This record gives sequence, C-alpha cells and structure tokens, in this order.
Amino acid sequence: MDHRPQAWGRPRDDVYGAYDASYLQTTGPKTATQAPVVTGTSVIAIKFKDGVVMAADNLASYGSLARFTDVKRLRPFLSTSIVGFGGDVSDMQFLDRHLNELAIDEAYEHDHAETPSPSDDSTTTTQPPRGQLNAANLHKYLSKLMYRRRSDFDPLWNQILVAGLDSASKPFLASVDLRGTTFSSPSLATGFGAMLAQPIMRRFAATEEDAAKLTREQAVDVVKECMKVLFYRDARSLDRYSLAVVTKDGVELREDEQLEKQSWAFAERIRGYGTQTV
Amino acid sequence: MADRYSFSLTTFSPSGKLVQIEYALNAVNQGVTALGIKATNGIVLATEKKSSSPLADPSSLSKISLVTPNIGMVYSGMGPDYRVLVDRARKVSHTGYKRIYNEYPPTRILVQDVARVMQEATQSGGVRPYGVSLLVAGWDEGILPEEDIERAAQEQAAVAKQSSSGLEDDGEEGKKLGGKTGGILKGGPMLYQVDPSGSYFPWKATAIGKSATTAKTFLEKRYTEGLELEDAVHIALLTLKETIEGEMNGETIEISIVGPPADHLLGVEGVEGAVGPRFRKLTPQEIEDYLTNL
Amino acid sequence: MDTLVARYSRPAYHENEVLSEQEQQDFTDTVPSLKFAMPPVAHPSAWLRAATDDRSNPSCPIKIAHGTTTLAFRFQHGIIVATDSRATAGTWIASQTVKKVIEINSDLLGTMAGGAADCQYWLAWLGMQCRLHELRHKRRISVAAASKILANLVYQYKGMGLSMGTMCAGVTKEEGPALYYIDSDGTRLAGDLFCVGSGQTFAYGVLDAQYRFDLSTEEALELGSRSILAATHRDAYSGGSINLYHVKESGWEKHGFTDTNPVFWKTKLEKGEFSNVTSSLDD
Amino acid sequence: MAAMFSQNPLMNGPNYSISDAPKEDAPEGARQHRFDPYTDNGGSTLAIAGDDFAVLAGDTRLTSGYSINSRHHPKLFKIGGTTADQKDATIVLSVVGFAADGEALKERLDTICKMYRYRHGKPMSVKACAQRLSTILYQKRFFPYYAHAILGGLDEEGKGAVYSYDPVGSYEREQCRAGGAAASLIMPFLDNQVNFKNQYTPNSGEGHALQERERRPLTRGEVEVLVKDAFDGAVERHIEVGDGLQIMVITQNGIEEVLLPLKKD
Amino acid sequence: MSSPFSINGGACVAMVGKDCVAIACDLRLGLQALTVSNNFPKVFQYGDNVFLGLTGLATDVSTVSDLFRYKVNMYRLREERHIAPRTFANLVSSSLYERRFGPYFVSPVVAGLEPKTGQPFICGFDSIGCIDFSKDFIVSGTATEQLFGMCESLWEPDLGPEALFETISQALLNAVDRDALSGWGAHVYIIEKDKITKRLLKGRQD
Repeated sequence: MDHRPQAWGRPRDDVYGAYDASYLQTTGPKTATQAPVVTGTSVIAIKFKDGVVMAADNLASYGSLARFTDVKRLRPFLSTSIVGFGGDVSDMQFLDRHLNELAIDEAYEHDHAETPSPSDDSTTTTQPPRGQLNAANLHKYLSKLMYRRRSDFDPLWNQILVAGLDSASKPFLASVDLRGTTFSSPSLATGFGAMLAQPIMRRFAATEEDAAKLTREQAVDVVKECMKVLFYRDARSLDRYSLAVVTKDGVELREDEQLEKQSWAFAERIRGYGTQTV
Repeated sequence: MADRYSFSLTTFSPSGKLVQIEYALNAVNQGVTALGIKATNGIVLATEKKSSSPLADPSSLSKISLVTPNIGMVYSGMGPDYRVLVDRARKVSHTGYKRIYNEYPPTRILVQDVARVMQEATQSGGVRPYGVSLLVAGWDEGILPEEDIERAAQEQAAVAKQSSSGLEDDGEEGKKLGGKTGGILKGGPMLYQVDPSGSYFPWKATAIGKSATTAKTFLEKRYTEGLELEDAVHIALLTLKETIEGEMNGETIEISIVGPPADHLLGVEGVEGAVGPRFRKLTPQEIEDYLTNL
Repeated sequence: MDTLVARYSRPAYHENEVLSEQEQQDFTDTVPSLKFAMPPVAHPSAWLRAATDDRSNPSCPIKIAHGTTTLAFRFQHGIIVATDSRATAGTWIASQTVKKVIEINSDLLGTMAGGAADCQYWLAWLGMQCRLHELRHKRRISVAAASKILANLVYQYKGMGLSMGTMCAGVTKEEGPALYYIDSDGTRLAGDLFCVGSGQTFAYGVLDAQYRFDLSTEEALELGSRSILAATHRDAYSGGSINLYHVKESGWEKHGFTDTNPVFWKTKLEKGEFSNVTSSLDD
Repeated sequence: MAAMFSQNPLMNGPNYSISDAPKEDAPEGARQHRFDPYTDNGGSTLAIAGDDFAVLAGDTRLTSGYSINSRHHPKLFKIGGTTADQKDATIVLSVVGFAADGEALKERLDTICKMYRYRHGKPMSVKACAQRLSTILYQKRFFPYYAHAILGGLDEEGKGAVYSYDPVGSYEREQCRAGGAAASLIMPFLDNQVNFKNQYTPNSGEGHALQERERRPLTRGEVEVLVKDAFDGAVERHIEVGDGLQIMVITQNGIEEVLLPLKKD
Repeated sequence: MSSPFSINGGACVAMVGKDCVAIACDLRLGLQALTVSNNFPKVFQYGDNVFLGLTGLATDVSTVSDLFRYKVNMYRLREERHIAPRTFANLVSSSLYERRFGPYFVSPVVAGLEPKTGQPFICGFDSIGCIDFSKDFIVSGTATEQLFGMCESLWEPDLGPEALFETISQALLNAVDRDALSGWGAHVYIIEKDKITKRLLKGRQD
C-alpha cells in the first residue's frame, strides 16, 4: 500500500507492477479474447399494432470480404418469436443449436395435447400451448446466458434482437449484447443500424403509443426504407435480406427479399470524405 | 537583396537636417494635389486623376484606396511608393489589430502604425524614405455610454434654446461636448496627414501636393464649423477647380467619402447586426451631378 | 469414453449453467461464505488495479471510496481514537459524514483508512471472530490476539488488491491500554501513537509536539481533536467532522461527531491559531 | 519544503507529479488485448429521505457512447415483493452505471429478499437488506459490479431511510444521495437545498456568531419539486441524462410510482 | 492526478444579472493533496469594467494574468481608453491561440459590463482560446461539474445585484465543498454600472 500523501492507500508499483492501462482499452480498436471473425451487420426491428417487423441482410462478412451471401440471420423460435443476430456468425450458430435444443425440450414439455379444449373458439391451432416460452421469457433467458459468458470473460460476440409477444400477448421487442446489457424500445437496431436506421424508425415509432398506431404495411415499408439506407451507406451490407413479421398468429419469415427502388442519384454529389465538396 | 547596405542612407547633415526627408518632401510637392475636408457627419477626399495622354484609360487608375471599411487614404507624390504603403497599411491593420481584437483599428491607431512604417524607412539600412504624403480619413466609434450621448444631445438642445438668452452652460462633468467632431470620447470623423518623416497631424481640412498652399488658403476662407458632408464635397470641388488646369469631369477627378454606413455595399441582405462600410468612392456619374450644380 | 458421451448426449444448453453453483448456493445459505468471485484473467490483481486505481488513471471506471486521516494514541487514562469523516473518489468528495471508527465490540475499536469497503467488511468480520473467541474461551479477547487475527487474514489476501490502514485499540486488564496498527500489506505494529492516512503527516506534527503519556483525559481529547483539525485543514482528502472516542477499561466512550467548520473558526479566533487563513478583505 | 520540489526519488515526498505520470511504455511481452467486461450506460439516480417517506428517482435513458439505446429503461426496482409485479414490496433499489451488472445485482438482492420473506414470514427490514446488499457487493470485491447502488425504504420507526453504496460495498445511511453520471452536478444542489449547507439564518448573529440554518425534514411536496429541478438541471448539462424521470415514493401504505417526461435532446 | 489542470486545484464562476455581472473564485493553491496557500485569488481586474478569472496550473495562472495586465495597459496607453470586455475576450482568444501547440494550462473566464451599452457580458474559453459566449453563467476549474449542477438549478434571469451575490455565493460554496481541490475561502465581485463590490466569503476550511 502506498503511504505517500498524494497516493495514500493506492497499490504500490513494486508490489502490483506498474499501472497497465491496456486492460481498459480506452482507446484502440475493439478487440477481445475471442476476436469476431465472420460477422453479420445490422439487424433492425420495429413494433406495430399487432406485432413486430424485423429485418437483417443475408451477408456474412470476413473482414472487408463479402464472404457468404446466403446466411440467414433471422431465426424463428417455437413459431412464436423471432431472434435476429448481429455480430459473430460462429457464435450465432452456436446459439442457433442451443436454441433449437431448447425449443425441442419446450415442445416436449408443453405439447399441444396439454392445452385445454379452447373455451373461446377464437384460438386457432397455431395458438402456443400455455406455459411455453414467449419472447419475453426467451429474452430474459438469453440475457442471463450472455451475462454468464461475459462474467467468464468468454463472451458470445453478438448483439441479438428478440421480437414476439410478451405474457400479456402485447408486441415485445428487446435487445441483448455480448456483455448482457439489455434494453427495450419501440424500435431497435444493432451496429450501423443504431446510427442510421434508428433515427428514421424513431420518426414513426418514437413512443409505444406511436408504435401501436402503425399498421403492418406501414411498419414493413419503414423497415424496407431503412434497409435501403443501410445498403447505401453500410459498406458491409447486401441488397438481399430476410424480413420477418411476428404477430399472435405466428411468424411469417421471407428469406430472400430483394432491395427495390434503389436510387443512387445522391452518389454524384459525394466527393471524398466528410465535408469535402470539390 | 544580398547586397543590402547595413548603414542608413538617411543621415544627418552638418546643420542637423535629414536631407533625404527634405528631398522626399520636394518630391511630394511635385505630386498632383490631393485634399481632404472633415464635416460633422463625414469626410471627403479628392484628387485629380491627371492622365498623361487621352489614350490612357483612366478608369483603372485609382489614387484613393480603402484600408479598412471605415478608413480611406489618398496621396501626393510617387504612385508606386503609395501602393506599397497601402498594402502595408492594410496588412498592419489586420495582423496588428483586427486578428487580435476582432475589431478594426480606430483611425488614429492606424495612422500611428503607417507613420511608424514611414519612419522606419528613414532610420533603417539600405532604404530611402517614402516619396509620398498621405491624407487618411476615417470614422471611429466613440466610447461614451449611449445615455451620456443622449443626455449631451438634450443639453445641446437646451443650450441652443437658452443661448438665445445668453446663458453659458457646460457639461456637468466639465467635459465640454462642444461641436468638435472626432476625438476619443465621442468618436466620429477623423482626418490625418502623414509625411515621409513619419510625423502626422490631425486636420479639419487640408491639401497636399503641387498647389497645396493655394488650396489651403482657399480652404481657410471657405471652411466653417458644422459643415455638412454635402457642403464639404462642394468646397472640395471648388478647391480642385482652383488648382486644376485641365478639364474637370467624372473621369479626371476622383472623390471618395467617409459617410453614413453604405449597407448596399455589404453584398448580403438581412444579416442581423451587419453594418455596411462607411468609406466609398463616388461614381463618375455622382461627380458629374455634383459638378453640374456647383 | 463415457464422459465424452455424457458430455455430448446432454442438451447443449445444460452445459453452461446460467447461474454458477456458487451463486445458487449463495441464495440458500444464511451466512455468506467467503468465496470471492475472481475475474478469470491471467493477472487478476493487475486487472483489478487497472479498473480501480483512480490515482494512476483518474478516469478508471470503478471509483472506490477512500477514507483518509485517523489517529490513536495511548496515555495514562486509556486510548484516544480520532478520525475525520471525508470519503473521496478521486478528487470528488463522495461523503462528508463517514463513520471511520468502527465499533468492533463494546471494548474494541477499529479505525478505517484506505478502502472504505475493505475496512467496513473485515472489521465487522473481526467483530464476529472476537465474539466467537469469547464464546470459546469464556473471556474477552486480548487486543494483541484480535489484531493478530486481522493481520493473518489480510496476509492471505496480500497482493490481491485490498487497501486498508487500520488500528485496533482496546484496554484489557492484562495488557492495559493496547494499540496496534495493521495494514493490507500485513504489517502489524504495536505502539503508543499512530497516525494513518493521507493526512497523517499533518496529524503527527501537532500530536508529536504536545503528546505526553501523562496527559489528562480532557487534554488528550483536545489534542486528538486538534490534530485531526490540522489534518483536515491542510490535506485536501480529509475533512468533514471530527470523530472522537476515548477507550477505557470499562469500554469505549464516544466524544462526539463534530463538524470541523465551527471548531476551526473558534480555534482561530479564540486561540489565534491558523493565522495563514485570511479573515478580512485586506488586499 | 525542500522535499516538496526535489526530484530526488529517495526524498519521495509529494513531488512534482508530472514526473510520476503513469508510464506509457508497452507492458512486458506482447499483451493479448483483453475483453473489457465493463461499459457505461449513463443515466443518473437520486434518493431523499423524508420524515415518513423516502423518494427514489432515476432517469429512464440508456446510452452507450453517444447513441441512445432506449428512452425508457427503468433504473428503480421494487425489491422483496411476493408477486411478479412486486405489489407488496417495501424496499426500492436504484442502480446506475453498467446496466447488466445493475440487472444482475437487482436479481440477486430480490431473490435473497424473497428467500428471507419465505423463511421468516415477514419482509426484510431495510437495515438488514442494506447490510446484505453490502455483502453481495463485497463478494465481488475482486471483480466488482460496475454500479452505484442506492437503497431506499422505511426504518423500524417508519422514518425514511436511504443507504448509499460504493461499487464494492462500503455503505452508509444518509439523508440524501445522488448517483450516476450526473451525481457531481446534483449532489451539491442537494447539500444546499436538503441539508441547507452554507445557509445561515439572516441577522442571527454578527460575523462568526451567525447561526447555521437548522435542518428540518422536508415535506413530500418540497422533495418532489427538488427532484424535478435537480434532474432538469442535470439533463441540461449532461448528454447521458434525459428522456424520462421515474420517481418512486415509499410510504407506510406502499410504493407509489410516477413517470414524468424529461427533455429528449 | 497527472493532468496539469488538477495539480493546484481551484474554481471560478461568472454570472449575469440585471444590468450587473458577478464573478467569484476560491482561494486555494494546493500541490495535489497538500494545501500550500489559501490566499491565491484567481480573479484579476483590468480597468474598471473588465474582470478575468483564471483556473488551472497555478504558474500559468500567474503568468497569464500578468501577460494580460501588460497587454491591457499597452492597449490603454495607445487607445487612450479602457478596453471593453468583448474586445478583451477576443484579445484573450488570440493570445491563447498563439500557443496552440504548447498551450497555457488555464481555463479563463471574462466578465464585465460593455462601456457603451451597459450590457452585461461574460464568456469562457478552453486552454487554446475557443470563446464560449454565454447568456447565463460560465464555470471553470476542478469543480466544473459541481458548479454546472449548482448554477443550472440556482440561476434565474434578471437577478438584482444583492440576489446575484447570494446566488453566486451559494453556487460557489456548495460546489467547492464537494471538490477536494477547491475551497478555503472565496472572493466575490459584484460589478454594477459604476459600483464594484468585492467580498470575502469565509467558507469551510477543510
């Protein structure tokens, strides 16, 4: 322990070794014990009246190389929720396997036979059996898993969006990242999307009430618009993407949407970087 | 420049005079006449644009130059020396003042700086004095608090009313805010003359160059306190008529004024708080109008 | 072979338990076990220092509160213990009302300097150990033994990042007034007089000047208080209130938790001390 | 005084500190860059204890760097309730700093309080809960929770109680406490307006005889005004605070929750 | 602790009132933990309506205050008038920028009344002269965050001289009481049209 007045009580260099700021990595690129290799870019999602729309392009980049162009980054879970993965694709696949097995176990434990004959006739067969994991439960499960891996200094290098319905069967959308940080918002986006897509989506779904007024078509249009903006400006994006809509009637997933009505007119005006104009 | 002399060319003669400066003043007195008249709300500078032959194109020649938006300058003597001095004046007003205080220098400060440049040319090695005398006209912001100025104005009106009853009343802090214009407190129009020696003098009206003496005697007769800028321009033209042989028209004489802010010269509209420059050159047309109703 | 089979036959999600067994265990047991969660990195103490040493890196994420001037001295009528009450995290004054004298039990006092959490936790733990000692041996623990328990404990954690500068003060029949200094390097010293903390030098100055073993109780209390006042004035990381205790054979007595501000001005005006402080707009 | 300015390392007094700035030389051997488990999610919290109530408040913005992740992410949690919506909870915990650690800390304390309530048939007293939270924090002394915790509730006599913590568990009961990114903006304001520091009763004495303004517990109305003003000030000058203000008031008959808007810039 | 701005400590704040301005500073000069002097004022008066507050490295505070005393005196001799606060602010800005690549470790605050219009004027700078014109208050020093918190909540427009004195004193005292490196007394200047009141605040001395 250091006895000098200005450093009283602080660790001494001869006992603990010189202070080594590199642990904090306040500057320099974000690298880690487990460096992300093949990565997926933004995932975006927005709530609307009856559910949530989510989209992610089908690209897996290997650094700056557009290595795989048919990687599906949205996956349904128990046909009641949809999970979107940004970040490391190998970790995504690990989680994919993990969620598959979890889904199988869930299906066994709460099979359809168990649901009482539906008193109200409105429920259709796709109605999830009582007690099955809904999106909110799945999100809580994933956040605890990610937090445990973070605490073991062996993180799953992803940012995940979970969309579906919560126990009150209201639209649910939340995010969890490699440190276990979770948050929810009427619209969410990972990676570049947070910078480019969120401001656009927030014009339509700034608050829960605004989101509740959005129709499915409006929500899908907003998401398509954002995917276009991301394709313009994100150098690691692709013009083919998957789009999922989850409502109480289940998940509709289309996995090879093509970007339409592109207009690169703005490109000519761009000179060099930033504020360069000539 | 390698062969620069290290000793000065301007050295004292046995009788204690700096002959080079004398010679420079002679050069000035052979220059075309230039004059300046200070009115209560502005200053006029005028000079003759003598062209050596009708083939010359006088419009590109300009002997009166702007230094800062509120300060202008005219010369008598050697043109090329003048142009060097104008550049130095513009440079020193920016490097020494504008880029430090973000304000343009008051006229007397600029005049001091120009005077220093000319003086340095009389004491440095390998250079001769500038062969020009300058008339510097400018407008300064006063520093008196606004209410004091209004109060002074009311007093002025009261004095005017009472003066008919012969009462003498000076400002309560004893600072006489008489009719005199310019000065540090009230600000307003300022006219200075700078000589090759580096000495400078404030004037109400003056003339330099070839027939400066005749012009000055003429001005002494015509100058009155409380002149308006319009009257000053007339007097300037009349004075020039006395000294010019050739024909006087918009092309052969050059007149500039330091008057009210000319916002139209700003080039932009609607910039809140933007005040136009006070120095501007009269167009030949304006000069013709003045000449017609002399 | 079967371990391999076992591992892959169970569903993947069983493998990484979301809650480690330690955490599950922790919910159920009442007395928290001493199992510390360690960061799984090569040099945990260097990593911890990177995250918490606000002196070397003022913008480190974790700012641990530090307490900073404490003194204790033996004299004929027992032991005087005095401390300031300021806790700082970097140059930010986190609190001005920290209780830096920790009542281990009715007869033993411990002082806090260095990491506030370390001192609070381990001195409370020491209190438990002393109580267990009394139950096992049916007599009060000696101050020497109590301080030894703490020193040995701290020694086990040497080099892991604990920061403590504490004093154990008590009066027992066998030892009379006994005062020990223990710090997180494992140092344990018996002595008559100790000042600990970033304001220690200022406190020593006043204390050494007027300390005598045969001080009266009242003089001793005043001396303790005045030494802390000197430290709070000159040391930026000390201040707040003066926490004063007098330990006697019959146990300790608290002599107030008084704000330094009124005391300072009273001392200056009545005793003419602190003349360096301007009290008039002279210039 | 000589020691003060001597460069001689032996006379290692409080010398001119630029000489011992942390050395930037590369650590021994190629250091494998490490995963930084922490990040700062911004936000700010505040707690004030009244005579028969305790108020905890926190903004609802969650940021990482310059991006706003969410405009509604509560920092106040009801602790120890028996039902899912914690209707019968008696204690409120507020955590600010790294959101995941905050979440984990809340889950741990809530679970422990629930276990206590099942075992003892009565809710945990705020004093006991405060002590227990200190041990939870200290257990991760060598891998700390990057969070500033404040616990609020009513003590045995029904008076408002506020306990505040440093990241590794040093705790203390206080009249009021601000935490998080804008703590340094709000805390002096609370000293001045809750504990009346530096305030004297006018003409109550000459020079040094001037009496300090005596402390009195604030009424609920006054406290709610102070809380709103404190956060309005913080939002103005700190980019990580804003969007919404969540206030929880703990009284004898339970916990009331109020949500007010804050500037979204 | 190795930043030059937080070796000696100190705090300064300026506020605008109704036809008046106030500027206040603490009196501490420390060497990190050690308080060396508590008679080190950080507000300097140039002419009868320009005040400069300087916090940061003490040696730079003294040097820079003398530098501007020299420049203001030279200005007064040449211009035969007192320098106006806004002009002085520009002088400070250009002088600091001259040291762009080896700056003085100070963060100045200027306060005064414009001589012509009587309008209150305050502004702050960073160490290389970027001017921050403000209509309410300017803070600087090691207690900056605390001062922001206090000023943002206590200040209101059109405060009279007495009210402004109370507001700025409470803001400064409570802010420095939460900063280890500032305090040990304070000077407060209230500048009105033709009256300057200077007072000594006897704050906490710990």
